[in-house]
Amino acid sequence: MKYSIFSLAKAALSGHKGWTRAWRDPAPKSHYDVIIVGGGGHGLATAYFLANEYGIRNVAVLEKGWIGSGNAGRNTTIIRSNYGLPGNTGFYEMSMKLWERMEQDLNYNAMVSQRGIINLYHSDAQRDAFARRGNTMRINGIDAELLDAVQIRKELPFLNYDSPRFPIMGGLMQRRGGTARHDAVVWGYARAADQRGVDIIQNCEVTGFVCDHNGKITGVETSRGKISAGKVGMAVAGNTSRVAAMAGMKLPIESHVLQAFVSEAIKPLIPGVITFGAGHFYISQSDKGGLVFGGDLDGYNSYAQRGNMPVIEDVCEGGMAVMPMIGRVRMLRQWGGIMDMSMDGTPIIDKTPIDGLYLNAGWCYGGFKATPASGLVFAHLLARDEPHPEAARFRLDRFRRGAMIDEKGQGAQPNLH
Amino acid sequence: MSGYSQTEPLGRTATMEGNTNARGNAAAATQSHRLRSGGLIDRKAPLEFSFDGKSMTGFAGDTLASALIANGVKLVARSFKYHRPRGIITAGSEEPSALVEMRTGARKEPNTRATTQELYDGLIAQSQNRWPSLRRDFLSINQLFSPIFVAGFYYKTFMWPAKFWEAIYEPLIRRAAGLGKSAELPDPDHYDKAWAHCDVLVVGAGPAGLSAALAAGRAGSRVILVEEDSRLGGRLLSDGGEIDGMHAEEWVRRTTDELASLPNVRMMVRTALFGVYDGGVYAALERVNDHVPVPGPHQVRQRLWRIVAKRSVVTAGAIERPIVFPGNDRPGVMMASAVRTYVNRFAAMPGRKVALFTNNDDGWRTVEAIQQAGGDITAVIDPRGKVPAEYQAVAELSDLRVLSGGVSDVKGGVDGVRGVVVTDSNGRTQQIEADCLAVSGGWNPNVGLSCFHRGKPVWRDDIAAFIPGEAPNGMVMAGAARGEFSLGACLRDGHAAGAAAAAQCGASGNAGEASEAGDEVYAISPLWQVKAKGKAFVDFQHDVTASDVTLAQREGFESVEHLKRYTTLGMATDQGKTSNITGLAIMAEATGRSIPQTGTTIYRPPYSPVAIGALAGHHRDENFHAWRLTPSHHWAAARGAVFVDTGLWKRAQWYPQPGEKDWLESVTREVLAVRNGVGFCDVTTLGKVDVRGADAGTFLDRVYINAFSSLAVGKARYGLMLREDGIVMDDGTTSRLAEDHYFLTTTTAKAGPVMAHLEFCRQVLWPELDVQLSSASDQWAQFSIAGPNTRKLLQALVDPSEDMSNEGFPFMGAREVKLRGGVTARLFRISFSGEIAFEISVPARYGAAMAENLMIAGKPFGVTPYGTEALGVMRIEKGHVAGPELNGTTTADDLGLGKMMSKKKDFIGRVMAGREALTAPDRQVVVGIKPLDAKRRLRSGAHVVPRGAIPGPDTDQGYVTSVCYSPMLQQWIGLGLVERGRERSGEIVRIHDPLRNEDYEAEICNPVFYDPEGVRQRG
Amino acid sequence: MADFSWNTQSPLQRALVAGHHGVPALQAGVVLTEVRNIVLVQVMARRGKAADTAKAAKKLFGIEPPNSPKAAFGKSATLVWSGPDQFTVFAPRADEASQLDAMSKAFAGSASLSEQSDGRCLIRMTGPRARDAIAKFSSLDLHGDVFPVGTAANTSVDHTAVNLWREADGADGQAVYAMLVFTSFADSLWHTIVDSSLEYGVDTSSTRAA
Amino acid sequence: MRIACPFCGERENGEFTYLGDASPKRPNFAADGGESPECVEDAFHDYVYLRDNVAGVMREYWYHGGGCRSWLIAERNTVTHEFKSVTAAPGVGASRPVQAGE
Repeated sequence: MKYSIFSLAKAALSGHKGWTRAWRDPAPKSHYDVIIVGGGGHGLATAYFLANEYGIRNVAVLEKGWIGSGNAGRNTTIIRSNYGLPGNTGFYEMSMKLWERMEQDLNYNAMVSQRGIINLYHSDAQRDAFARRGNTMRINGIDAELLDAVQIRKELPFLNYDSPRFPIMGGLMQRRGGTARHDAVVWGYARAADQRGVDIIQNCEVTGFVCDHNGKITGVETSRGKISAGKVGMAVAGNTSRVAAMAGMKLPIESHVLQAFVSEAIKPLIPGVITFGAGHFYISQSDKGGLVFGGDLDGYNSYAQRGNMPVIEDVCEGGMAVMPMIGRVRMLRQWGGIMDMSMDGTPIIDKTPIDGLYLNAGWCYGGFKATPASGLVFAHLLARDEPHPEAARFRLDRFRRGAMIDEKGQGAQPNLH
Repeated sequence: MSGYSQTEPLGRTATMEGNTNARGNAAAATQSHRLRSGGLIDRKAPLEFSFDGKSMTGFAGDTLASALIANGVKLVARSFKYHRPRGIITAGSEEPSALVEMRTGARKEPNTRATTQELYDGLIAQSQNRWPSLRRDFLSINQLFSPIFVAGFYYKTFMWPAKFWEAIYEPLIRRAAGLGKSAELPDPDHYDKAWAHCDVLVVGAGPAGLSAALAAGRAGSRVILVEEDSRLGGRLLSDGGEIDGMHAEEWVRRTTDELASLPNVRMMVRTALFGVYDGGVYAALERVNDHVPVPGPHQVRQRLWRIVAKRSVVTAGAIERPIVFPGNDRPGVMMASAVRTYVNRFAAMPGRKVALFTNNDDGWRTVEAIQQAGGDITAVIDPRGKVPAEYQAVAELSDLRVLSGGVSDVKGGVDGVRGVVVTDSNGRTQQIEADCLAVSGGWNPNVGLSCFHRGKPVWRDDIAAFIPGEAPNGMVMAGAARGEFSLGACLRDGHAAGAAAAAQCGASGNAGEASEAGDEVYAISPLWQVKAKGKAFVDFQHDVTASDVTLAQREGFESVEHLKRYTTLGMATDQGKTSNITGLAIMAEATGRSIPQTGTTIYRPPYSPVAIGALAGHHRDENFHAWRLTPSHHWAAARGAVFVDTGLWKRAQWYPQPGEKDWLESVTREVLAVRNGVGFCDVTTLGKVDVRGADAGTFLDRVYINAFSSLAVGKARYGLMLREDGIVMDDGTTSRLAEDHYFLTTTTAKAGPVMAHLEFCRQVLWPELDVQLSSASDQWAQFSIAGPNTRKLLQALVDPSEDMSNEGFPFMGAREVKLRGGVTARLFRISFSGEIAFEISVPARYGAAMAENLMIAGKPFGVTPYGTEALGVMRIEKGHVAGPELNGTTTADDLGLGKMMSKKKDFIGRVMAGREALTAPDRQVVVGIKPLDAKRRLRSGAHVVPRGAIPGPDTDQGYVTSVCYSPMLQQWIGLGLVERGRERSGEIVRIHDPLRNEDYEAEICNPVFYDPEGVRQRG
Repeated sequence: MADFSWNTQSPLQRALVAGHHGVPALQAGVVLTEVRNIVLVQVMARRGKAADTAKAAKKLFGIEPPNSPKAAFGKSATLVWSGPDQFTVFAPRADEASQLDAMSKAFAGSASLSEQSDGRCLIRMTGPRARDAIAKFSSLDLHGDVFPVGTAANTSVDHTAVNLWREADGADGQAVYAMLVFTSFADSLWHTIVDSSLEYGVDTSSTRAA
Repeated sequence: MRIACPFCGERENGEFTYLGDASPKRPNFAADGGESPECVEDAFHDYVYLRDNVAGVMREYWYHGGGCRSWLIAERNTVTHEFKSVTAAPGVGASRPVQAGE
């Protein structure tokens, strides 16, 4: 059923009894042309693009729990394309363009809201680094503005401009940046993929890979039986190493915990996304009214999906430093996600050395904003067996070649990215 | 909660009027629903407060909620989505509905639960989420659209036209959403954080918690007892009872007294435990001064506690759950236990005619409570159809009207409940007159804290509730929190858990015996929902109805997590304390699964919301991070230096002189003073490491790309360190002061990481080497002295016996010298500025004196103190790389330092530096950049594209990393990283800076702009 | 040319304002003292020379250096554990050069020395509420049973390293804590300590080590 | 999180910094240098970049930089955050290890 105000009004007349499942609940078939392991945003988007752009519809998405139960459902919902290095710049801008038409593509309101994102700077050195990045964006056709403190004060008068520590000197603004409703992205892709014939199979955990005598992967073992496949794509960021280990692969990835926080709902206070780099703090306000905020990784390998007090305090200290009016607003919930931290802070989308197995991984804490583009380029790779031009630098062998894409310049130290 | 029988009434006959003293009489005038006697309130201490501008009075001991009830106020809030009128539902921190804006101005605080806010004199509260007033709320119009505003409706609409979302739909939604308004001014209050340590942490001071604390305390372990309420006692304060043959109140007093007498027990009230972290770290919030208008001098508003406990006993009680039926959100529909709390603890009667709707025996206690307080209980609706044996006598004696069936509607509006419609099993309905409906759907043990480490609660059929599953390490649950509901069981369970925890911590004292009380029966027949026409609420705050839950199920959102996310059930400020279990029970019924099969959503901290200010504590404004000062800081400040934060350091950036119109003029003056005379700059912030031991030289050979074992004693050398991935990590000058002693310096920014790296090399990679490392960063005040007159200045400063000639102290020399006046310094002849220069170190205590003495010694030569800006200008003029070039992606060769890499030895990063992409000929390397127009200001961050090319991803060849106005060249110059830059010296390129609307041409040149032969520094 | 005068300056030159601060009280809850004129030397045993180092220390100071987080109090010096096989010598400054010289000789061949007299600032904290104040900036458990006189700890305050040890109780029976903080952080940490103490009332002063 | 430093006792994790997996061993350049440069690069590539990243007990480096400045090797469960053991790195203090490079 097409979603619109009219269908909604019509359904209201019958007490909304007429709505059907947003996506089917099929039993797994014995064979698919492509199996995507992982029913998060990336896996579902990949399936959608396979069906919609590349005409491959005999596709299954296998999810061990409920779709969106990983990082798709526990991120801070920021979308942006303010990257500075070749490889990232074009890719994230392609993603941004896909965000901008997502509702119409999917017939689902994912509440893509381009209220702007600003990265504050507090020193000449930070300003220069942002200027370099902003110019890269502009050269690549991406919107960016370098604002000084006077200009920012007009838009965000509530910030702590006169702080004796790290006073705000300006910021790099991307007005097309913003937020989207994370769960709705998952559901929207699921529904659209399902409508195009994709089987979304929940509560189906992959427990192993099936190989032929040449070592080519020909299917997967799951908690709901063996399923054969022409190709298998992994989109299980957070758990990439665990799944890859079933295929005997060791990857340049560590799993780390990143915590996030939401406050009680309050009336509109903050217009867009604000990032306080000197203080490990970023914040936005959801449509429901909660302040959504976060900061740095806890810093240790973890699959626990929860973190500890030092980072919670560090984040709130950053918040109070830059925005002391939130002192009496209460933190309502905190949670943790498992970040697939790659060794250079940049994703990996590539064929693996194992025939038939494809990898979409290493999203660090930036996977949400990449969801549409990740789906598109991974679908391209699976369909064509060659990288999409916008993902050509996200190769697995870049570490061997020395062609890292290291935006933060921290080297092979994932907890510093 | 503890479901024991109330054998002793609190002993009051009640009329809702009357009071004694003078102010009290005036006070009582507003308190139409205050009982004449009883309650734990101080009638001698009347308090004035206002709600929505209306003045009222209450008493010390009241909460805002109890005071509002005493004043007959029913309508206190509007709901989130439909703006339905709402009242007070509970008497605790689980309150979903009665949220208010507290205080005013910068202290305005949204979403405060009236049920936990203690009353104080002068309290000001406002209702929220309504306009223009609580009674006449414009957005209650939303109720008309409620057929459309079902769960998830917004995902299905607001899509056309695309541009309308940000422009129209979203702003409307955002304005309508949210609850209270937060202050838009900095929070004027202070917060701090503290640590506490104990063996046994007891959470919750009801009968089980008090028993646990007493047992553990008597046994001799270190105990901390935290209680979120302002008083100890838990449900005993509301339901009384008899323990060890005495009134509950008396038992609480005696127990509290004994606990207070034990030096190993610490009791903390107004302290809510909200989080459980790894290794036995618990987080709690103490509301130190929320019960007064403004914190006193030097007092904090709230304090965050990190409690480290070997064991914890969680006796957090249980939460009574509502029943879902049409109209169950009308102001005046209240949890039965809350009714008893208001009547017994606060002497406030929630209604003149109270009806009771219960599916369990415990709810029946409300009958006695109301009757003993002199109230009117109009009917009891119990779907089980008969009076529990225990209450038979009460029912008969008072000729109680008992109805089977369920409540199918509640009549009323903004003024609250007017009547209750009951439908029996045959579908017959009747209406009962009532202005308050007490509801009990049974009790949910408060399992939250036990689930914070992903432990899954376990279903218990006999009590129709979840009890804790696997709790975090070191934690046990006891009493009602684990489904032991009778008073006797709570006392025994708490005692046993406290004694066991103490024993596990090694306490050997006698824990004593558990107190005794009766074990009354708790019989329940689960009833989640009365199906009838009308809006029946599951989540009161978020307006999630029973039909929203079934709609979610129809659309495939069957997982409880999908249910939660799709309907927002349980995501309100109460985190679903009163709604989650009910919601999933309705989902279970809709899907035909059992409740345990359906499962619960993940429980997430904090247990109750925590002010962000408290989590930040002391760390805001100037205390955001610690600061570091150099020894000459105050000296520089006295001379008017402008400081800049560099990491944690405060560094003098420049020293403005009278008449200088901007920083550039000051900096230019400082540079010229150095280049033409002499100047000095405090460089204490550089990291300094003493490297000692027989193998110190070998060690440095392995961490630097160049050799140090071959360095002669008395000499300094510039060194470059790589990370293991072949990228430059840091640089600095290292001197050999003795055979087995090197003095290593790092950049200011990398001092900490380099020290950790060196220790890693020493302790992990090469444990066989005899090397000792110690940070000497703070021991030495270090100054750079530069300029052609440096030697003259030094000759005035050092002891005449020191040979300061070019031969006696050659370039890159390093040794101790005696200064006039007896102080010994370390002197290093190294130059960042390109002039004759020395760095001089003295013990930090002499740092300020050194600055002053440099002024004196240099006075004849026009000595000038300079700051980090002038330092930066001179290093750019000399093409020295610094932070902007050492950006974590550049190789030694990129920086023009590739030749330093030794081929004779292994060193950190050597192998990985040889990878193809890191040695590719088209890498961006450091060059000099000079605008063709000498007046043109060059800016860092501008990009470099070939002359005549259209800027784009394929023509973007690099960028400007560092710039300055060069007083020597009298134009702006810069360093940049440019593709194949070294081959392109002399090429004209386009400098493209769209961010700043600038586009101009510049020449690529040798990065050493000034004195490229290096004559001056060696002179 | 005349000699220069080399006045010394404490890192608390500005921060320390002697007197009573915070809540007025007859008896201050916290008493804070900067201890000036100290000699501090970090002694780090050479590879395989831990035993020799201990022997040399015993010979020079008459006491065994601690090999666990403890402070050993000798006649001429206090030896505070500061890491595995290393300790810090703390002594009142008398004839600094000869004090250092004696140590250099005593530990020649067995340990590396790093002079830190100017690298750290020594702050002494006592008073009936001292532990409550310390609990606001330190995560250590200072309960008397687990942190008796002579216990030492290397720990962090405001994300910076601090050596803390418990000296002999004061004449009033109150516990006395000594804290060595990095010189450059001293101004900042002093503010933190004072802020933590204001609600109890705090007396501040400086004294010469004795 | 609390980490039991073998020297200082149990401390808050804010005093420590984390490096990562302690299993990969730095290739010995001199020994491996006899082989082709590609082999040496491969060995270093694996050492610098590849990780088992186990969900379970892992050996890892922690630095007690906010305490005694010892590098420690912990066995910790990455799923539960429980520590099984914490021991000193071989070169901590002045002890002489049996063998270089262990």
